Amino acid sequence: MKLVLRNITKRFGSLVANDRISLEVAPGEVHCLLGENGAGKSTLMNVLYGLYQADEGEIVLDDEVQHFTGPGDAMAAGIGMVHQHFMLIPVFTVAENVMLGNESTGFAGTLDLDAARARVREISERFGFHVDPDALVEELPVGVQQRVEIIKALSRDAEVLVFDEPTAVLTPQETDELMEIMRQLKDAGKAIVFITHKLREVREVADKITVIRLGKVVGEAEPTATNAELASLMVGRPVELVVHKDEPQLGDDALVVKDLRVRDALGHVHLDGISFTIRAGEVLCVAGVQGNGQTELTEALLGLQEHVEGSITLDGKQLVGRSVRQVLDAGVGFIPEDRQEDGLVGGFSIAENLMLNRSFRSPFVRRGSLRMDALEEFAKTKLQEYDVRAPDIYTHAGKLSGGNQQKVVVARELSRDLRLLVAAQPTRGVDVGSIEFIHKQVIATRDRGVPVLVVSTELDEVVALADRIMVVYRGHVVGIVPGDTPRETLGLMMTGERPKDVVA
Amino acid sequence: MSGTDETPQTEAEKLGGAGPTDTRPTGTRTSAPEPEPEAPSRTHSMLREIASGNALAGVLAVVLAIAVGSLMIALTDERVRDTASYVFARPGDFFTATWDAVWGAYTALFRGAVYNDRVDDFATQIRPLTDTLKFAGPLIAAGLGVGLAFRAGLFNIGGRGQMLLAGAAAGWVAFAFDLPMVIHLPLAILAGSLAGALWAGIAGVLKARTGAHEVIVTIMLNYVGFYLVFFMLSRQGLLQAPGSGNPKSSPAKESAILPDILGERFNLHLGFVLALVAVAYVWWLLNRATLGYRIRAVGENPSAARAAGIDVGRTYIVVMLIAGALVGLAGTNQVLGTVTSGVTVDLDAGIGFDAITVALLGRSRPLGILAAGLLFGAFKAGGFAMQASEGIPVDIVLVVQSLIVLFIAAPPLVRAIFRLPAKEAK
Amino acid sequence: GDAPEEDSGSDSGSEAAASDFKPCIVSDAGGFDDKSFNQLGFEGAQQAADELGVELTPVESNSENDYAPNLEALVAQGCNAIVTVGFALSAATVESANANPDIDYILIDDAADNDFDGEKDAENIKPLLYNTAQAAFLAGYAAADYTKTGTVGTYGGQPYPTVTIFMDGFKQGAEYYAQEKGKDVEVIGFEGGEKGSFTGGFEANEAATSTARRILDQGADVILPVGGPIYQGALTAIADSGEDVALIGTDADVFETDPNTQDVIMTSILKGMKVSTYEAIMSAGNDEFDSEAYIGTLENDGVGLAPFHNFESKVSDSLTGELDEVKAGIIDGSIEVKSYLDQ
Amino acid sequence: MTTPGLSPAPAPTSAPVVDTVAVRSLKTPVIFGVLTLGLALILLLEAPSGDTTFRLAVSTDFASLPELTVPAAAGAWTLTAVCALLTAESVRRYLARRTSPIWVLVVFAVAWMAGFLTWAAAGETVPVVGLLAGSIALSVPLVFGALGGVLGERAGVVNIAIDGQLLFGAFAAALLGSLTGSPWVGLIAAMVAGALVALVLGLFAITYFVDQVIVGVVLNVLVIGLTSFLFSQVLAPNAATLNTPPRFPRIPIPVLGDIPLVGPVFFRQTAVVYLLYIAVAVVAFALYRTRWGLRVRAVGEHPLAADTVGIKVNRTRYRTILLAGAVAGMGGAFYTLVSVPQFNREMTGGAGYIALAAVIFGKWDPIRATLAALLFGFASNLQGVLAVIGSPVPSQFMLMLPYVITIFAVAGLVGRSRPPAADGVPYRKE
Ligand SMILES: Nc1ncnc2c1ncn2[C@@H]1O[C@H](COP(=O)(O)OP(=O)(O)OP(=O)(O)O)[C@@H](O)[C@H]1O
Ligand SMILES: Nc1ncnc2c1ncn2[C@@H]1O[C@H](COP(=O)(O)OP(=O)(O)OP(=O)(O)O)[C@@H](O)[C@H]1O
Ligand SMILES: [Mg+2]
Ligand SMILES: [Mg+2]
Repeated sequence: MKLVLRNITKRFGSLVANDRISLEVAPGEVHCLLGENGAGKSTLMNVLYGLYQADEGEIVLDDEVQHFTGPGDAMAAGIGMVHQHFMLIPVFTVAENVMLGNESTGFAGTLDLDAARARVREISERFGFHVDPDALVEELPVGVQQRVEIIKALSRDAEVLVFDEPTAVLTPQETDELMEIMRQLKDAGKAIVFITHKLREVREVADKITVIRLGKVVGEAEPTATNAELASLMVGRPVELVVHKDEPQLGDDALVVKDLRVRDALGHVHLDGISFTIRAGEVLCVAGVQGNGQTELTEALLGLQEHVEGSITLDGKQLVGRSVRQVLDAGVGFIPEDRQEDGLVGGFSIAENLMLNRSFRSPFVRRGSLRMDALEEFAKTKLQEYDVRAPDIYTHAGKLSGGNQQKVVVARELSRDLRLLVAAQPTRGVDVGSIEFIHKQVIATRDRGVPVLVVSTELDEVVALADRIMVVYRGHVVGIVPGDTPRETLGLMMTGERPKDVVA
Repeated sequence: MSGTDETPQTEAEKLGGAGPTDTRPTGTRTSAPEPEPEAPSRTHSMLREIASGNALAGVLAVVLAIAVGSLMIALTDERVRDTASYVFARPGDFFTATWDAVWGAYTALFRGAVYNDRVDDFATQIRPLTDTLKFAGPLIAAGLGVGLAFRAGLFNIGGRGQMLLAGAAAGWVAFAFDLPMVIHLPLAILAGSLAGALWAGIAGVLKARTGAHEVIVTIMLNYVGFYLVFFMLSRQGLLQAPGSGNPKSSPAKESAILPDILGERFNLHLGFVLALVAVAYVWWLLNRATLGYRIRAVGENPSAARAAGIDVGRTYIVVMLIAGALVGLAGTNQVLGTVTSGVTVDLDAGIGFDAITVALLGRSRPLGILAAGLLFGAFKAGGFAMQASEGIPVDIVLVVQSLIVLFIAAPPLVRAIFRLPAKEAK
Repeated sequence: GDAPEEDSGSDSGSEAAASDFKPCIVSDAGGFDDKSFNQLGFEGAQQAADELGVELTPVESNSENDYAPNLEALVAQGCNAIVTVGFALSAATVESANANPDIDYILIDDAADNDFDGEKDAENIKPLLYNTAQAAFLAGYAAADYTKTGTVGTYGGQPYPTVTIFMDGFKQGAEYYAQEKGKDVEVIGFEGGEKGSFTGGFEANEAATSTARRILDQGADVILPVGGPIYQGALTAIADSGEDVALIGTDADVFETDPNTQDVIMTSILKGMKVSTYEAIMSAGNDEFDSEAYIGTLENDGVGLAPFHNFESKVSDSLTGELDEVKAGIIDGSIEVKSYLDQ
Repeated sequence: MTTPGLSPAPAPTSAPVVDTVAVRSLKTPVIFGVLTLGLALILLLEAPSGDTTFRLAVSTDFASLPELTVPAAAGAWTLTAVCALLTAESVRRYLARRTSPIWVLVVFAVAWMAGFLTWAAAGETVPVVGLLAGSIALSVPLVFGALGGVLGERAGVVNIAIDGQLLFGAFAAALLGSLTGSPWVGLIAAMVAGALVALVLGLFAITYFVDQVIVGVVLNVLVIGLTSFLFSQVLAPNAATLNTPPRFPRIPIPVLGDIPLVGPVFFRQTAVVYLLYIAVAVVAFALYRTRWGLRVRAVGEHPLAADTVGIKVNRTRYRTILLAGAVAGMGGAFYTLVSVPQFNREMTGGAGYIALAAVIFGKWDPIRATLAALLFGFASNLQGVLAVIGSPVPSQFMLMLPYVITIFAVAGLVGRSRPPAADGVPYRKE
């Protein structure tokens, strides 16, 4: 099925999210959409999918103009979408998710779950997925959830498939598998729209590339274009893609973790026997597929986990058994994995967010009351220093773009007197320009002699920042390797295997 | 109000307060960043509110609620119904009757709440206004208690129980001791607030320690508190007045009674001033104090608060203690100021529940609660006159009050009803 | 419809005709439709007002907070006689009475003695009190005579003295009978003091029904619900049980006031609130108000037992005669009936 | 609270489990211990004397079970000993890092209750049938209300307006029942009235995004004001024509109604109660087994995801809360068409809030919420039964009992519970 978007315009109030965008995707073709955060990619796809109604322009499928009033129409017309944020219901099983909205029913509307299971199995087999139709979605690793999304789209016989940033949460291996799946789908004659920030992936599968900036199409590119070309097209200026860093100036052992074991309230052990050391002025990157205990590790360091055994010492001080406040007071800075969940209070102003973990004593507190002047002063400085794009310091953090939200968190954490920085996925969902900035800040922190622990599922990031790399798999350390270890080796280690030739 | 209070929010967000079942972090609701083109400064945004028609919508909400109330008055008025039977024969009668019924009701309400033009001396003329303030006092104090809990994401439906316990404690101190006023009165107030705080604190502790939902616990504590106070009032040696068989305590001693602030001729007592002090305190707490900052952080996003070293459970307990003390102040106000003839199980007078509406209408902001409390106080004071002179049950006031809250919360609806243009998108 | 004659205006006419006497009444939190003292007081006052050709101004309270403001509103309306119903209004009445010595106050069910010195706290209040224990004693006696299962039961709304006084007298009467006649009679639902079965309120609701049902479950075949409309619960419980159970009404002759009860009502314990309120208002209207406390007893017919109506044939033939004897005994003091009013 | 635009899916938090160890929780042993000690204490303080009789049959049974008579002191102490043994068992399990299985809980609950009853009713007879049947009667509006609450919240609309729905239902049932003389018309009127309240809830909460808690609370007040106003202005003055609804008669079900113990408890009830059984079964089945239920739950968990598969979120929510309102309205009819044939102001006495508690207590599951409501009904009725047979406890404490039990249950047994993810969050597009 051939898809044509003609002059699509979509406004949110006075913001023009899509400005006369046109696009053509032929069957058997992968069309990449590139663009910074907030460029309007998802909006365009949501228009195509019937979630939004375009203010102007038309959608044409096989020469027929479509009028979608909702996703139901779009699906019926053969459009399937794998959403940037998965549209799965966590407490439903795979089969229930797949059948939702398209249910086969028996007597009096009773669900025919068997039919749904069969459908899941059938599609799984066709594309070599391994998905248990009866598994609860919330218990599945992200990669598998992604497949469920794909199954969902395919189970409705979609001919046009949209993948909106599907690789953001995948491991290299999973990404490779997804690329393979896309190729299969392409061979099966589907028209595919693929949205990503990752230039390597673009060049791997794209047949055509369209770059969007600020709601407009700013150019088309060939898959052969260089990273630098693509990046500057996206951002509108030249971008440095590598972080320049000097050799680390290593100090003493600062953070020493020994035999760490973490379990949750239900008794599930998520981390076992974790031991590592970070020296002052060193970046240790924790690499691994998402959900192999990284979250628990950072939370245990912060005192956010309740059931922790083993020992964590920072400059000789024991942190296990301390409250979060005591850990913070010991000089630990924390950039949480999910900034909206753990990092920011959306309804607070930027200024208030900048004092979030300093609500107990100076500089912003004096005898139980807030020192508003000091805070405002501080916030104004940081807004400039960290290039947070916001009207003023009173703007609610929730209203900022992801990248700017992240900069607020980074600004807050780095402006404290740190003895350890724990940064979990510091650049997740952040655009190229902001990534560059944040990476520089992390390295600068290291260079001030602070030990840094970075958790990342992006190998690019790991390689860019790490002095040493610790790979975790299923709650155990697979190995700790030098920062220049080849990607292939790391990818392999992330599957739990430890190549013989790696050095610890 | 502080800078953070003033940044523009969506209509629904303004009304503060998290759902009772809202135990999830609220962080996700901020996901789609919405660019904010203009720089909101403090006075600026207020001006814009008025200009953008929000204030107009507020006024229209009140008009609408009063219109519905009028309709009910007219529909159930006998003369209106009689004249309606021959409305085509002589429509004048019908309209006069309707007008009389509605006009009579609202003027009576006004006379009872603000200014009585039927008497001659000035003091008696403005007496209704002082009554309004008297009724507003406990509504404001209890509204603050509910509103503060809202700000921490807790729904305190336990106003009734907290008021009862507070009233019982304050009443006990007030009749059981003989002390000079400078000691006696503060002591009684303190005892009341403390009892309210402890009673609410139970819900806070259970929430923090076991995760028990505060909505359930506070509802249940209302009943438990009621029967507990009832029991104590029925026992000689506990609270029951010596020699009496009724569930009622001895009256408060003179030295523990909140003095009238405008002299004997008015009923307005110090309780209203205490409520104003409470408003100032809560304003300071929420906008200037670190504790209030933490409370708001916990209310807005508990998981971020936790990651920032704030002990969420402890904050819940502290909030419930303060909220209970504030609600307790309302109970104290009742037994030491409004009905000093002794503690009874009826002392909460529905204020515990009215406080929820007051807090909602006041958007959980101290000054908003003050305004809402005054409005509801006026309704209460006026309701008596309306019943006595027009025979209209005071229940109509409940209807009008709740409609005001509803309509104010939904300006688009009001605009649609009055066919105003939709608010221009920013 | 047709329009009535112009200017037939009855209200302006009556207003002109009437004196400037303005009787008013405040209910307690139960409201005037409580099928109990508020209602009876209201009816008595209404009747007096009608006879005097004046208009009665009634106001209802929803809580104790409303008493004082309601009284103030009535004073402001220019009332000259105000009936306040229930012990709960006692304090507010005293306060208002002391502030307005020219107004006559009639307080139902309370002695207006809030400092318990045995003296009324305001001169211009006329307390109306009823020693219903005496009448309830007769009812208890009758119930004990009537019961076939040997179990009679009672329950109340809330353990207030004005409620338990019925239960207390009823129990004493039944026990007196048992002792005199050597019949095994058990009274359930009341143990003295505040111990007993209470619905927790004065509303006809499921609590009233289920409380009655529990009493029937214990085998009672005579039941005395005390507290306004809660007898409705007993009615449904009796209907559901499918058994032969006799109901005893309170306050007014329920046989008359609620025809739905006629099949099951055995008798009612009369509390002469309507008459005494009526008389008090009449005397106030005729400038003969005296503020002497009134205590209704068997002797002055302020309390009493209603006729058996449909149960005439079901009760034993000798019962009426025996009741007369007991009544005489109570009046002359040879039979002692204890109640909170003795204290 | 609002979710502007496209919100991300709840982040997957699960990490693979390396190992699972048993979690020790002191809760059970502590609660058992406290309760056992409490029982022993009251036995010591007020030693029971005489026999306690448990009557298992009612006089209308055709085959009656014998009465069970136990010597009060011996019986109560034996049962206390059983409780102590079970406490010891739970301590042992705690030390062995194992959780106490459900049978321990059940046996403990029964033994404790029996022990308490034996003590409280010493020298008296406990009418077991009446105790249980009365519990059901007291639970009926609560169960209907809780079902309405579960339905609404499962669709993502917090239904605090249950109390208003009950009350308006009761009012409409009384009015229409009186006017037509038919309880069935009254019942339908109650359902319509409940749905009407739900419609207003929907209008504000779904269409105008007003905080659902606000709307719910305020609607309750509105309905109280409205019904009280109409009651004093219209119903009370014309009580004979407007406020004397007919009652539903009791209809014993043949055969089932004759089963000893079970029959009189469950199957000699009114049509409303039989409708309740059906409602619970249908809601439970429909919510988990039908297309309708799948969609309702989807809309309550993740409305955007539901939207992306073509489900009309707000339409589904409206439909569900209207249904929820109708169900709660049926519960309201119970007040005026079964309990007592007349309407009174504020006659629900806050039952809607108790139903709300049952919803949360029952973890948003229809069956569990029903059980929670039944527990509440049982506690209330136990209180009443003990008051009638004359318990040694002051009546105020007996009246307190159901509420205290609920607090204990919520704090001790339920703990943190997870509502539907989008509960209370209005869905707005763009
Ligand atoms: N529902 C909405 N209401 C108002 N503005 C919106 C809405 N959805 C998106 N926007 C705005 O439209 C612009 C385009 O957003 P969109 O989500 O399409 O960006 P994107 O290119 O997909 O970015 P990302 O890479 O972060 O996914 C952004 O400025 C965003 O804030
Ligand atoms: N981690 C926390 N989370 C929430 N509230 C807290 C926390 N720590 C302290 N508080 C509360 O904040 C209030 C004031 O705390 P503050 O930090 O000013 O006290 P402090 O004397 O500095 O404490 P510390 O002795 O621990 O440093 C108290 O009510 C206290 O209970
Ligand atoms: Mg996007
Ligand atoms: Mg005296």
